Amino acid sequence: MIEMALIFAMACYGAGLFFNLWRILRGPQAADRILALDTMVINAIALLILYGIKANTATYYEAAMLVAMVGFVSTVAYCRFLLRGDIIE
Amino acid sequence: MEQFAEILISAFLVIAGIFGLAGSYGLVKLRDTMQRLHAPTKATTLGVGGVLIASMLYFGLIRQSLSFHELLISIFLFLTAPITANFIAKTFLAQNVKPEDIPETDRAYGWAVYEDPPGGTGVEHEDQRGE
Amino acid sequence: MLARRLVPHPIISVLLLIVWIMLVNKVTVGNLLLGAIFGLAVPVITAPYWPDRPTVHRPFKVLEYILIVLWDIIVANVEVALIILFKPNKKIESHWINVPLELTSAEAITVLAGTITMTPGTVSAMLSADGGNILVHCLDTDDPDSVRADIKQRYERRLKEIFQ
Amino acid sequence: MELVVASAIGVLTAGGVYLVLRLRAFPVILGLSLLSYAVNVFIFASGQLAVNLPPILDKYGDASYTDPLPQALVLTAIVISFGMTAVLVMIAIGAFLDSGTDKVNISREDRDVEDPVK
Amino acid sequence: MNHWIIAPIILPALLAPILGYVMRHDVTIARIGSIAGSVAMVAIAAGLFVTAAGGDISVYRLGDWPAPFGIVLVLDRLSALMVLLTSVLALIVLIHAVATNWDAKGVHFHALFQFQLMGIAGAFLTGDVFNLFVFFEVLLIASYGLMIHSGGRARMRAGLQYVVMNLAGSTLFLFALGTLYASTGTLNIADLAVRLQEIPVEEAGLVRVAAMLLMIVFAVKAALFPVQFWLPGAYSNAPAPVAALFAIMTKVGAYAILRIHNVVFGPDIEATGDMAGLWLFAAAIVTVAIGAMGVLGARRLMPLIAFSVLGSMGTLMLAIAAFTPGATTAALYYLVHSTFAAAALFLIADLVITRRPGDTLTTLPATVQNGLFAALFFGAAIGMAGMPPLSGFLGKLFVLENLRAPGQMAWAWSAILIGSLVTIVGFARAGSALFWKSTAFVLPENTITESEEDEEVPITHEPARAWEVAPTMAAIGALAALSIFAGPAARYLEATSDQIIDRTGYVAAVLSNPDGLKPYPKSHGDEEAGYGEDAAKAEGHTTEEAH
Amino acid sequence: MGDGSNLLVIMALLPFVGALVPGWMIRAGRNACATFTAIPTILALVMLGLLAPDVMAGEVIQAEFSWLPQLGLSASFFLDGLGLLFAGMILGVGLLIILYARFYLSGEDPMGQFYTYLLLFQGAMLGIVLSDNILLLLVFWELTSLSSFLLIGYWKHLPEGRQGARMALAVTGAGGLAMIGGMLILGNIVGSYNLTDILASGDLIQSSDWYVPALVLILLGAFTKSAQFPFHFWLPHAMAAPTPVSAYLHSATMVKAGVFLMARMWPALAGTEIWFYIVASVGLITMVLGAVIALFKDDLKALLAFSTVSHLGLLTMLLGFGTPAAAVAAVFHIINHLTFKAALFMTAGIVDHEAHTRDIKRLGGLARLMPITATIGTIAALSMAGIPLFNGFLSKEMMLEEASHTYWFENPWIVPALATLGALFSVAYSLRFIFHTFGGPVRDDYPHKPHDPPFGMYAAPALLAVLVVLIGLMPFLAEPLVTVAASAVAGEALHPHLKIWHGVTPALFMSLAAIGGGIVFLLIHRPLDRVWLAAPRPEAKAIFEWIVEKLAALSRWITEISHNGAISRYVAIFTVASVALGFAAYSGGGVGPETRAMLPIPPLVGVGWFALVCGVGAVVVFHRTRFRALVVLSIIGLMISAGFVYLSAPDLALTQISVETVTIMLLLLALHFIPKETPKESSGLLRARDGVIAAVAGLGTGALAYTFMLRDVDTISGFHLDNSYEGGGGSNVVNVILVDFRGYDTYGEIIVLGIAGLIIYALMTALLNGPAGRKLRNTDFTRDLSRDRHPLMMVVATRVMMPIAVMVGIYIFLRGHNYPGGGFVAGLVIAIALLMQYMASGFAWTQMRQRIQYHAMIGFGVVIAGLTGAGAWLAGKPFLTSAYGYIHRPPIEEFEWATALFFDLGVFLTVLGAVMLMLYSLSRIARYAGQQVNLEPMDYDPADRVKKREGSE
Ligand code: NA
Ligand code: NA
Repeated sequence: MIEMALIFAMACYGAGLFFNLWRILRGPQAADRILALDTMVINAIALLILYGIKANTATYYEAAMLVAMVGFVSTVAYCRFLLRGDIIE
Repeated sequence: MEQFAEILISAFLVIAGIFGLAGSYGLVKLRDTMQRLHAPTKATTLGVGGVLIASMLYFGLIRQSLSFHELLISIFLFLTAPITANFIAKTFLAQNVKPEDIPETDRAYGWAVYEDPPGGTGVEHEDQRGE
Repeated sequence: MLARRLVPHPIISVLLLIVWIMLVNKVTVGNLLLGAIFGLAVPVITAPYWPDRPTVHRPFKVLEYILIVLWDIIVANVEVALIILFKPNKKIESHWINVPLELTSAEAITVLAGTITMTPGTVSAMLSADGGNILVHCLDTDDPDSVRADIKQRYERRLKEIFQ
Repeated sequence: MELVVASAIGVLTAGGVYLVLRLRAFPVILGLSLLSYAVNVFIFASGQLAVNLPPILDKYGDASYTDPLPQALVLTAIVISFGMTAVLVMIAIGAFLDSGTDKVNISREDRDVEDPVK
Repeated sequence: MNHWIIAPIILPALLAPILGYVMRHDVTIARIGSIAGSVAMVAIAAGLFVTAAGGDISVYRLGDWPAPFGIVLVLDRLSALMVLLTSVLALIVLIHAVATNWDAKGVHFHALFQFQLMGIAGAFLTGDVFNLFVFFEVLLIASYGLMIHSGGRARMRAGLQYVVMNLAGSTLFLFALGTLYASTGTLNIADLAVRLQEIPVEEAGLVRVAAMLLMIVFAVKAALFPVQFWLPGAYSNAPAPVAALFAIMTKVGAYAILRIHNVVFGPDIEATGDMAGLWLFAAAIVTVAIGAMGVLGARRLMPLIAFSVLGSMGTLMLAIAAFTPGATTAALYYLVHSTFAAAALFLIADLVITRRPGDTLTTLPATVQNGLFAALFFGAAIGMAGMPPLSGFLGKLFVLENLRAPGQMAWAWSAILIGSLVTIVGFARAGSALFWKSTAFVLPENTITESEEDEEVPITHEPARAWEVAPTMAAIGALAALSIFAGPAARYLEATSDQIIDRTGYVAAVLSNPDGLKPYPKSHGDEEAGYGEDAAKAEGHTTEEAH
Repeated sequence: MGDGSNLLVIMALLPFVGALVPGWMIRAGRNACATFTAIPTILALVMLGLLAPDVMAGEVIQAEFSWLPQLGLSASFFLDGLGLLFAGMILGVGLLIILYARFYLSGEDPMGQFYTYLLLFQGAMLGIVLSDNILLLLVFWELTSLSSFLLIGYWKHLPEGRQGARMALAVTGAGGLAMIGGMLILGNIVGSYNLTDILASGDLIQSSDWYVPALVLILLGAFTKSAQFPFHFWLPHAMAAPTPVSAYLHSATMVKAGVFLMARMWPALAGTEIWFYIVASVGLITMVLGAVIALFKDDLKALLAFSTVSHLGLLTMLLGFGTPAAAVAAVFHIINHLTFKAALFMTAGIVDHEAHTRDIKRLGGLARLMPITATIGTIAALSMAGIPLFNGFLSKEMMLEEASHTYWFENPWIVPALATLGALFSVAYSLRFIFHTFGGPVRDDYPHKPHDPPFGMYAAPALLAVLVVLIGLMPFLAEPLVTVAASAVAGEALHPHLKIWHGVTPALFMSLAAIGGGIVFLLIHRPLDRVWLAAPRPEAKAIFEWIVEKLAALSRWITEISHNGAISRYVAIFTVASVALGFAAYSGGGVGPETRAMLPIPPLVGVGWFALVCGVGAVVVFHRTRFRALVVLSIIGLMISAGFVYLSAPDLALTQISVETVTIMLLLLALHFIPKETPKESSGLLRARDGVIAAVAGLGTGALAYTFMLRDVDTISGFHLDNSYEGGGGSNVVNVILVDFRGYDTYGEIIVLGIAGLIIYALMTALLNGPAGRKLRNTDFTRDLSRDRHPLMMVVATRVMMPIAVMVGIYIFLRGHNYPGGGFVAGLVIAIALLMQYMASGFAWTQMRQRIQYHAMIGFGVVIAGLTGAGAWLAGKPFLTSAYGYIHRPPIEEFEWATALFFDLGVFLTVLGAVMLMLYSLSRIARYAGQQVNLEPMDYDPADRVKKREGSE
């Protein structure tokens, strides 16, 4: 049963990746692209965790954690670039 | 018990999947940038939350190895999601929206994107005065 | 004063101990000890970046607030998911809402803004230049004023109790 | 899976080469980044592709593992190319600030005409 | 185990951070430290040279891991020679840089310089192809820093190109290494040599690609056609003393081909055959031509020298491409010679062009000490052009003498001899314009001041002090010494060349792991023993660790 | 080796040692300089005198030293009759020239330099004639080219001097290089480069297939050096040199080197038909041509120069005849030409020196004003004309005699007729030299009133004139020398008899015809001259310079077109070459059968692949909008990291994702300073070309990877898996490889990072101090869309996240040895955390609270890693040998330590320091560019509002 649910969840997030990708490529606003990229990162985290459950290992958990951390930082950096030009003024 | 755990975990996974998909779908479906901003920051957060809880439960109940480091990722996401949304919103506002198009603050100071904070924006650095 | 220098943020230290345990994912005496050491040491390193530590007056109020927010988040997600999935775009009526603040603590304002973003159909878009207002974007409402009142009542009031 | 990885390497290489052949420093840097992705995956692939066999020894089991050596090589390569990219970026800034152009090609005029800083 | 083997790497690696981070505020202390380090480096290199001269190949197993699993350093005659050459050249260049105050024109010169030495020494000593890549990168990145030292418009843009080209080269290096590992499963040079012997040509497609790509990578470093384009721009825009140091950098490429394409992909290896030799030969011919034409056609002194370096690399590669003991000996002789010749030219160029507005070969008033500079330039130029009495002439004869194979001789001889002539004419024209014509030339009063103001590099009219001239003289002196002591030098180089070509000896030395190494092999594979204990194993039969 | 050998070697080296003297003695004055310069030459002459008796007795003195035996090059000298003759000439005339030059050179000329070059030349020349090894001979041969280059260009301010020097160098240099080829072939035929061996192997050489190439190449050397047609043109232009140089090099010695070489190689090369037809023909043509041109030269030195060309042709022709008698004639004429031609050059020099012109048309009547000079000049010129009783007559008679019975392609007339014609012109120009310079009435329009010079100046030519007469009257005096020399040339004992009267021979009539015709030509010189001037004829110098200029221009064109600074094209060529050669290499081999089945492709992997491909496509498509390209770049990094996770490489994923982030930061920081858009400037064609190259490269790498992924090989990593835990003390094999098995790579890698940090810092400093600094200050880079720089929310969130992130960093660091993680990732995590802090509160504010200097951090990192590695030395183990162990001490149940951890600490510090130093440098540039600096952690703290309100109340 868990297997089925996992596949369902993965399919959902996999489909989500397509939507994110669409929005990143499409825009139209820079904000849209950043937003979509940020969402893609979060979806990727979910997929990593799902994959960890499927593979029955906790080894990939750190990757998810790191992705969460750096995803945030790069989103802020992208925004700051657009807002201020210099990201660490 | 095992059965119950499986049902519980599966439920979380399915719910998480639905929310995750909804969030990403909203990104495509909704009309303008500010609306789209609502979708992922909420749906995805709960989606990932569901996944994380499912993972905790899975390792705790099925694998019998109590796991709570998933919580850390949740903390991270909960801490960062509003900031991210805030920045993206400001980016959108700064690039696309004039101050007239949004409500006024009705106070001495206007919105942060358009107006300097009390006391200005810092001082000159020694570098600029030449070496 | 020395205690303040050595343990600049007791709450953070406790939080870090918890974080450590979460990281190593195994509760042992050794890990607790190590976590405690790092929990004490790390804030000393990072203390310069957090000069004025906030004071939290009512710990139980914090718990109450967290629970309320968690519940609201779940509700928010369902609501937004429904709007996204089923409501035609044309019928979605978005609004900008100016929320004047009584909170003056930076931490409190941040928590409030975060709460707004995480809860039903609202995103806090920005503050005013002096931190006295929050600009909120509401995804779909026909009564912006009630949303504002809700925010002030449900969250700001509680945060005021906690932080001031 | 091998086809996926190989085609990814090919696509990354092609994109990288195309951008490296552009005329401005920035796309060239982007291209080099793509090339560096490509080559990292390439080296990684020189071991065996394996799913869920990370080379983290299980003290108690007798599991099989993927080839760890290419991974270590890729790590070294990633770090080195990061350092290189950083230097390249900085030199690109320097070249732009000094000469007022971010063209990578140096034309005859650039060499002969010594235009003072504007 | 002889710990001195790693000293040429560790010494600068520890000195450089201290220079860069502790002594960065005091140029005098940094100079003392840097020069002291370089002197020590020469001493160590000389010691290693003596050690290796006996003919034993010493292996240093880093981390106490047996080859081919860990990384080894290999000290043989070739690596000892290259390290000694590097350290002597470095000392000469360093003194020049200090005496002419080049080092103070930007920050971190000495740290980068020492790191550069570390990288070069590391590349020469390593016995592992991936480690070779790593040290290539170390020496390259340090060279980027030195190349753009003190900045300036033209230098910055040329530096950008230099970096881009080398990054492309490094990427190809990695592609080659990936292919090599995928097709052989090892990275150790000796182990590669063993495994290559086993690969039949019908299954050698992948290793052949690896061999070829590696050759291109090394050719980029050695500036061979068609990947030589970067060199003139880079060398002519680098600070001249740095360009002088770079004389050894092209040799790194030459060294790598000498090493890898003899030991691993030697011409007698069935899998790769004489593939490398054929392509190298053709490329070298064109390179000689390009170098000569560049010298003849140059409008500026620095590119002229850079092109002469190209030409010398072509000549060197012609000798290397023959892959015979005699030609290899000649190549080594020419390698040593051309290193000092290029350095001497760049150093004298520096003395001259810092005293005149730019390095164009148009006529400008003579600089101070015109006669002295002319004499030094003459010496360096005849060294590079291969005229007696300096070592270039002997080197050229040596190379020609050893390129007699049918199909090879006509091309190689024509290229080298005609190339020499064109180079001689080019140098004569340049020298005549710079040092002779200038004596009859007086610039109108107002023009000189105007052009000086625009210059990014201030011009000095001070006569060069003894210390400033000494390094150039030392480099030319090295050419003279190499000529006078050609016999003893060639004896060592002959032995070196024999050692290079004797793959068996190299493999035996590297793969014979003495007892007492750390990991007590829980043997890898089904065969009981670990890896080749002795020559017998290395020499011929398989090391099939069938898994 | 006997005493003679030692003496020989010392003699050969003396001029080189002597060359050190003048530069030093010039400080003591010009007389001292000249005197001391003469001493080495005198000493050498004395030594030659000591050796001469043995040589005259038929002995050959030899000396040999090993030089470069691997090449067959040895420092071997020998002195035989030919060598004795030439050595005597070189040293004897050299001494006279030193004397003459002392008076000739003016006070402004740097005399020290002159004598140095002269002695260098003398040494080189002496080396040529004494070498017993043809490679050694080549060394000296090229040295004469070089030293003559310096001597011709001695007056460097004169364009003719510079051009003449370059032309001489180019022509003789070219010949020299050809000769190198010839000599190397010759040596290969014989199996030895020893001249003695070669001279003994004439038959072997002449029967070899390689004889003709060797001969032609060697003759090229000889002809260019001796100014034989068609290489004769350089010699007259070398006359721009000071007259002592012309007299020494271009009459007496250097130009004779070619003749010497032909004489020297005579036993080995001469006697064949091809030798005859090449050498004799070239000599004959040169002789006639030189003589004709000489008649029409108005410059005394040019006249003499072409006369020299003609006489060299004569000598060449004689050697070409290949008969012993011709050899005798050649040797004798060498001596005679030396005496009269050197005297004539010096005479011309005296005239020039006194009258300040060498133009015959402006001279005349000098016999009355400078009788001594006129006498000397007349004697020498009559000898040159071949008038009886002077020595020139004797050898010319011998030449004509030989010519008279030489058949050229079976024609008996051509050679004698042309030889007579040459002699005729020789008479004509010689007489013109006499009569148009010294004869006629005294003029009143000399540029300078001429007088006879001081004794020192005419002593040398006078001595030579005496010799001219002496030999002319008593030829038997020269007989012994001619005998030994000619015997050496012929390689057999000859017994010539030199006499004045040979009886009534064809030569006598030819001689008379020449004299008579010569007088007639002189008489009709004026109309002839007009015809000559009117006739179109190629100007050799112009042609030569045109060729060189065109070649230089062509070279420049090719060079600049190919090295035009277009790095894009360089890289394109590099890529194409790599793919093409890689493919060529591949097709020479094959691949074995596939040994591995493909892994399945789960749908999710397909999605990731699709996203990756889209990402790459988007980066390419968007690359002009730079920011957008950066955003999509993130997709690629994310997908690759996910791929690494999926394919069992968690360490790679961690590293990739964190490096990716820092890289994006760097690019964003950089983008702040550079244009935000890339203009569209490459043409469609160019884009298509690049597209094709890119596609081919992509196909190549993809196919390569695909090929090897399906084929297993046996790798060494089994050992790493087996020994990681027991030998390296860690269960994360990748990490153990990084810090232990291949820790040395990692050591290099962190040094790369450290250097990167340094370079960026250095570059920043250079930029700010250079013109870019000025520019920066005047440019506003700020986009400044938003007025809030350090928003409160970000600041607060960061305050909470910072410590957590640091904690994560510590965790990742500590576990790296056993689980994914390690120093590198930890360093990046902390760096990213700090970055977050910088973004939140700004660089200035954060930096103020920063206690550790990044420079120091890098330094510590590198040093700690290095010292950890070196620590193994204490245990007598090699660098980087690790140790590890376990501590069991409650309550910490099992704490594992490994020295590798310290090494990893070094990695950590270096990474952190380097990244932060990079950011610091970039931020410093921004601040320099007129950016405001914040003193508070956030733009505005609302709490201040309360405080202010309370304060005001
Ligand atoms: Na493979
Ligand atoms: Na690492």
